[in-house]
Amino acid sequence: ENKVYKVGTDLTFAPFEFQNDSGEYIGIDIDLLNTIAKKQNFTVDLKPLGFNSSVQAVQSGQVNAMIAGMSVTEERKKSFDFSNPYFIGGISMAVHGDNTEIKSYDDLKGKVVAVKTGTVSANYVDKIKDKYGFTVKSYDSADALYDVINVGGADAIFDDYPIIDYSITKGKSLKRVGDIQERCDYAFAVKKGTNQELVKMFNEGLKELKQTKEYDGIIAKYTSNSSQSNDASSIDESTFIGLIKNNYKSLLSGLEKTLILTLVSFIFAMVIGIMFGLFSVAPVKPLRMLSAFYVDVVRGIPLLVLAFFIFFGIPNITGKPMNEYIAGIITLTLNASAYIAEIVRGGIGAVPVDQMEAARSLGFSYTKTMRKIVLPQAIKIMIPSFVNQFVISLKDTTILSAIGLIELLQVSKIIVARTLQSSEVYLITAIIYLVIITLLTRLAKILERRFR
Amino acid sequence: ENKVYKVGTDLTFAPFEFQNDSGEYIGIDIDLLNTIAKKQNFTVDLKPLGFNSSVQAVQSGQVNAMIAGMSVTEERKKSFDFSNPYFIGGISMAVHGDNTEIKSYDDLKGKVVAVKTGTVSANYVDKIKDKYGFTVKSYDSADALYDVINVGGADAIFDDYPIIDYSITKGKSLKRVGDIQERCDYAFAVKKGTNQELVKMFNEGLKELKQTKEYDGIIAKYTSNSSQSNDASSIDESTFIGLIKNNYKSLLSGLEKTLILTLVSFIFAMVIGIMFGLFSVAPVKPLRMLSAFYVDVVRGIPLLVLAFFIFFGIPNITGKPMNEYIAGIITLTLNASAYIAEIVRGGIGAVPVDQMEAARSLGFSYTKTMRKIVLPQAIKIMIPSFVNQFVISLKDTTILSAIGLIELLQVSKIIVARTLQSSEVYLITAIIYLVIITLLTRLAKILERRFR
Amino acid sequence: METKILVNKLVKKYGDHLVLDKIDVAIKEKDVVCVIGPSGSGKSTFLRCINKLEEPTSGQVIVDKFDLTDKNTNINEVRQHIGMVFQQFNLFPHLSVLDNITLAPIDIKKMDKNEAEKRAIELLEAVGLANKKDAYPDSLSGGQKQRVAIARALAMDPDIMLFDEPTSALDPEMVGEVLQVMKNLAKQGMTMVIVTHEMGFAKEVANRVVFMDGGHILDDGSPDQVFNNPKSERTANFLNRVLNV
Amino acid sequence: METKILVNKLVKKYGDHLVLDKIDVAIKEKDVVCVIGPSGSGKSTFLRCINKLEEPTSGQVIVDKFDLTDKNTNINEVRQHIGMVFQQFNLFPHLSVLDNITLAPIDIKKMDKNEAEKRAIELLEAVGLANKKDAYPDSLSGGQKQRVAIARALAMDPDIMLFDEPTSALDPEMVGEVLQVMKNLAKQGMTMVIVTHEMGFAKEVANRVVFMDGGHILDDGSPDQVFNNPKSERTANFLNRVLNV
Ligand SMILES: Nc1ncnc2c1ncn2[C@@H]1O[C@H](COP(=O)(O)OP(=O)(O)OP(=O)(O)O)[C@@H](O)[C@H]1O
Ligand SMILES: Nc1ncnc2c1ncn2[C@@H]1O[C@H](COP(=O)(O)OP(=O)(O)OP(=O)(O)O)[C@@H](O)[C@H]1O
Ligand SMILES: [Mg+2]
Ligand SMILES: [Mg+2]
Repeated sequence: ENKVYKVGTDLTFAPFEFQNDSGEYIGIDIDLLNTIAKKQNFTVDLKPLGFNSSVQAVQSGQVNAMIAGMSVTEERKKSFDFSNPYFIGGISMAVHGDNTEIKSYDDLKGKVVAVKTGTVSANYVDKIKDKYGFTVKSYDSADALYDVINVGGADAIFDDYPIIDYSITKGKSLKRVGDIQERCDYAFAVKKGTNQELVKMFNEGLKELKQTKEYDGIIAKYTSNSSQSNDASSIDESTFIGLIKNNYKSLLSGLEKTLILTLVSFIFAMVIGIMFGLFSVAPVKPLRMLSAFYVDVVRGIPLLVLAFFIFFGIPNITGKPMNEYIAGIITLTLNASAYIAEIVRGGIGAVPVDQMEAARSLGFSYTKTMRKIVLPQAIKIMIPSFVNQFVISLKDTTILSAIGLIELLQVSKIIVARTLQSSEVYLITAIIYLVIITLLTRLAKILERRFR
Repeated sequence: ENKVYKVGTDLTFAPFEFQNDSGEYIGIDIDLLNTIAKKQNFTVDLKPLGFNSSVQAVQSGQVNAMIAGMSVTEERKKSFDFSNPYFIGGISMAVHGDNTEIKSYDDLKGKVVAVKTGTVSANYVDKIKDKYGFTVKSYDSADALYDVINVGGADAIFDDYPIIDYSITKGKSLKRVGDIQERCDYAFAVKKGTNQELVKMFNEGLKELKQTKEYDGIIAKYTSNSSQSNDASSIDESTFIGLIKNNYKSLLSGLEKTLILTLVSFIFAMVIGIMFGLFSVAPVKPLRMLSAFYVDVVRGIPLLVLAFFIFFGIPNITGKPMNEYIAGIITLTLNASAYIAEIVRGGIGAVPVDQMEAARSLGFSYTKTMRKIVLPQAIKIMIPSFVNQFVISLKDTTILSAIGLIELLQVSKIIVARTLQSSEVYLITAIIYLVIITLLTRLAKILERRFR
Repeated sequence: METKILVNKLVKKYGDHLVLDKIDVAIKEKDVVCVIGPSGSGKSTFLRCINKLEEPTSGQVIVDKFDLTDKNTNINEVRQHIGMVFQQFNLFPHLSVLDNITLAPIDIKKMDKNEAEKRAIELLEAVGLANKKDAYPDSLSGGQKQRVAIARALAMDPDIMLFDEPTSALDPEMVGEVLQVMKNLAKQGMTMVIVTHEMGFAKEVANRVVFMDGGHILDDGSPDQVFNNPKSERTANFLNRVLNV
Repeated sequence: METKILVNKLVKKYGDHLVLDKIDVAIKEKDVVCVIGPSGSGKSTFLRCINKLEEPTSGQVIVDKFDLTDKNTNINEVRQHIGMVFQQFNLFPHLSVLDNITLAPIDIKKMDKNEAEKRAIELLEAVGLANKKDAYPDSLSGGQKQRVAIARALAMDPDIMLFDEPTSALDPEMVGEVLQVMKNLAKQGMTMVIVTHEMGFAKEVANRVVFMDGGHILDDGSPDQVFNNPKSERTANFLNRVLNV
């Protein structure tokens, strides 16, 4: 029976390790490790702990090894034993695929070069920028970095070359220019003095893979722009249809969350809103004032401010931590309930006073008149407005992505982070919302026509 | 005349260096350096480049030195010459101020300990967690870390002790427990072999400050909870009034930005909205259809999705980078214009057809009737709705903080990041919005009463 | 005969606007009183004070020994004895004709459903609309609506019927049908107070005509006396204008 | 006398609903035609086709030699010769009485402002409202509003005046004032088409009465003939109901 080794890895470092759309970890490191394990008859129990935690986990013996795009340094050699390098990392310059002007670093004079803040590339361009006479722009996110070249905000970027290659496989119009700089070896690592047999198996497996060219296949899968499959799911995400095919499941699940969030908060909001709406037409003045106060306050605070206050502020008052879903539902509920209260008030107000008078003159009490005469008519008037309020709540769920709720828009953000196709993904998202909202709005209009 | 030295520092690393509410850099590093410079007669040209860039800038000779809460390591000694340490860093455990149960690490059994992901503290608790039998929760932001202890989501936290102390000065109910661990020296650094006179001056100045106790004053200012001033502006930000006193200027400037954003986008939206509104009642069917299509599409897409699409997607199409303010204004303009078109349509629809017929029967043409008879009456009906739409746009500006626009809510976020007083700051923000929105809503109601 | 409605120094103000200025009237059983007068003279307000749809500012309204201005009077009970028919019919649009009529008897009087329906159909026959019992108000003409409204009020077996311009929202052709129903009611001895502009009807059916202007009663007497020999010049003036179209 | 309005096989449908069914009428200069008939018979539609507020489905309407059904006719110009007065007055609430009257002459006829105002005041005097020239419509009574509406229509010096139930939204007391103004107009020889339910007025002022029902003209003749000797039984029936209230 195979021996099981726990191996730590990073959470997300494409193309070495990252989640595909089914949530499985794939990438160069993972594929290499799994193939080697098969050849060498051991079993891998993968632990995606993140880079730092993996280092700690190896050192404390919680995992046997780690593979995480880790470069071999003198300092690390003091506490790790490394395998033979399985990949030579480094940084490279890249320009837009259509750029024919920049053929070498010498052509950078007067140009703008973009890098990600705090990376080896950032340090490197800082060193050479005076020599080549270009200016540097720093970006905080990889997404922004790869967008900026696309939209002409920079002439060239510097980044780890495998990441550049991976972006190219994802359909970014880029090409690498110049040599790879600041080369370094990536290797598999175990705690110094332990698990030597594992290192040996890794080395032997790696050698075999290189001989059988399986190694080249794995590298090419993630870094070349050849027509062969570049993803576990073998769908090209650089096209609109590919994107949809590959992500419709996660988008649908995001939509489901959006709908559930909307529905749950809407149900609560109906209860509270109808209550305050009835208060607002009650013959008792304090109730009317209470209702007006509630509605004015809730409608006087922007939804996102309300969300922040609830998510960050309420815990301070109650002393209990707050889950972001609960905070989101409370926010949406409060907000929608104020508008529902107004709908109820408006609906009741739209029933002619005549109706109240006719019923009262027959001897019905106020409450009975409300129940038997006014409300049955008011509800017909309100239903289309309720549907419209549902649409507004649905739209408002997107705002809650700011406090970390995972709904359709957040799912889209996550897909953008992986595919780097921001415009397409957001367009798809916009269309999904548009279709659903249009359908609901049509429904409201039909109901309105029916009930008038 | 004094010699001028360029000194790199970090962007934000309270209490060592951070911006106060006037945007000046203050903190232990900055105060020490400035005081030493005065004593030793040199002039500091401070460059807040961020930690990594400062390291590069020192190495490439662009700055003469750096001071950035930098700890002395063997590796760094290869490329830097360090001054005498001016501070001994390290990590510490802290518990809630009212917690009397946890008096040492031994009391952590079965408890929950929180740390910030990827820090020395995170590595440290990972090492000791089995020994003391606690579980670890990791947070991505300092803000969350300090909130979690407050709301009871964790029993203890581990963090750099100066940061803990700084939080205490900011009014967090915390106390440190146990010794300082993983001590390390913070020092002023120059590139190896250069600027030796600067290091000498720093060392001498530091010695003098320690003798005169000025050193203790500076440290205490940022890390003790004594009644003495703990901030350059000497106002206690842990109280509601202190917070307001200290931040009203930035809040007002945020409010100003919010109002300008709202106003500018509203003016554009009026132009576009009135145009589409007139289209929607035009006797020409294609115009009516165009208007209906525009309104349906814009209202069918949540504002934030629209903002993302414009901010990330439009650049992809036009090939030009997009400024976030322009993206924000476009988003708000599009969104508001659709609602304004509906207001215009509704306003015109609310003028009885009779009026149109009476004017036409006198011989007025369609256009003249619109201009002389229908619009003057419709505008009176629309004005309150315009004010209400202005209120909605004002609320919607908050959503644009998600694409990085600096408006009132974003300003509040920045204040929270500095003061760690989330509930108070968001409450203040909510009240500001509430007051302004209530005033505007009242105005709308008065106008409505006036015009009916 | 017995006094059914006693109005005593009735004053009604809206804010500073004095609408009824110390009205004194006593209406006896089986009286058919037509109230006439120019627009805004307070006719509707007077009528609505009789079943307390308007709260009097001061004075007394006593109906059948119940003092409506007394806080302890159960107004819902008193109203069961006072039917009211409005200018705009005010049928309940979400209920069928039959349900419009039976709702109050079943719900308030706890009448048996079958019995209530039987009575409703009798009433509908009396107003000539038995075939419309399952129709909804929206499908009826104005005259039909008003006749259903009368049947609805009668279903509670009131002692008194109040009418506020029952025919003024009707097409001329339909006015006759409704007035006919009212004539029949009068013949059966119902106590009625009718605000109307139909002078011909007033002459023929009323046993008493009241002319109001500016919140005062300026004339009060038999039709013959008021129409042919009015006490006040204002009355003469008004009648002159209205009759000589 | 000359034919002012010639209506030729006029058909008007709303969807499948036939409202006017091949109407033929010729109205001569100085004719005062009263159109009577039950509700929904198409009277308003007929009137509104004469100045093309409704688009005829087929047939011809020729006013003063202008064929309204011809696409090339400038309808705005023709309408200047046809004044129209509506049931609901339709004054412009944002303009003073004077501006209501002078707007069209100044704006369309390019009349001098002073001249237009002089003429407006003359017209207001004719309808007895010279003192109201600076008032706004909301402050006027129904009868006053309707008289201003007539003055407004007259300010364009029309050859023809159309009235659609001009008194049916008025309080009975105010009906007389408006009818008086119309009588004076008739005396001055204005060509008028009046939809009305005021049979007394029709008898007295019209030289011709038209009875419509179901989109057809069933009777058309002198008042004496139509009222006392109607050709169609439906007319007799209708008159019987309306007159014998
Ligand atoms: N709810 C109210 N608030 C303020 N004023 C009112 C109210 N109801 C009636 N009025 C005023 O009271 C006066 C009398 O009104 P009321 O309706 O009783 O007159 P009316 O004789 O019935 O007139 P009409 O023949 O037009 O129905 C009028 O001046 C009217 O404006
Ligand atoms: N815009 C419209 N759309 C559809 N049907 C209409 C429209 N206007 C009028 N009708 C129908 O045309 C018919 C004739 O209407 P019209 O208004 O001409 O009648 P009328 O004789 O003026 O009645 P009234 O005395 O009630 O004013 C009615 O059945 C009416 O429902
Ligand atoms: Mg009345
Ligand atoms: Mg009509």
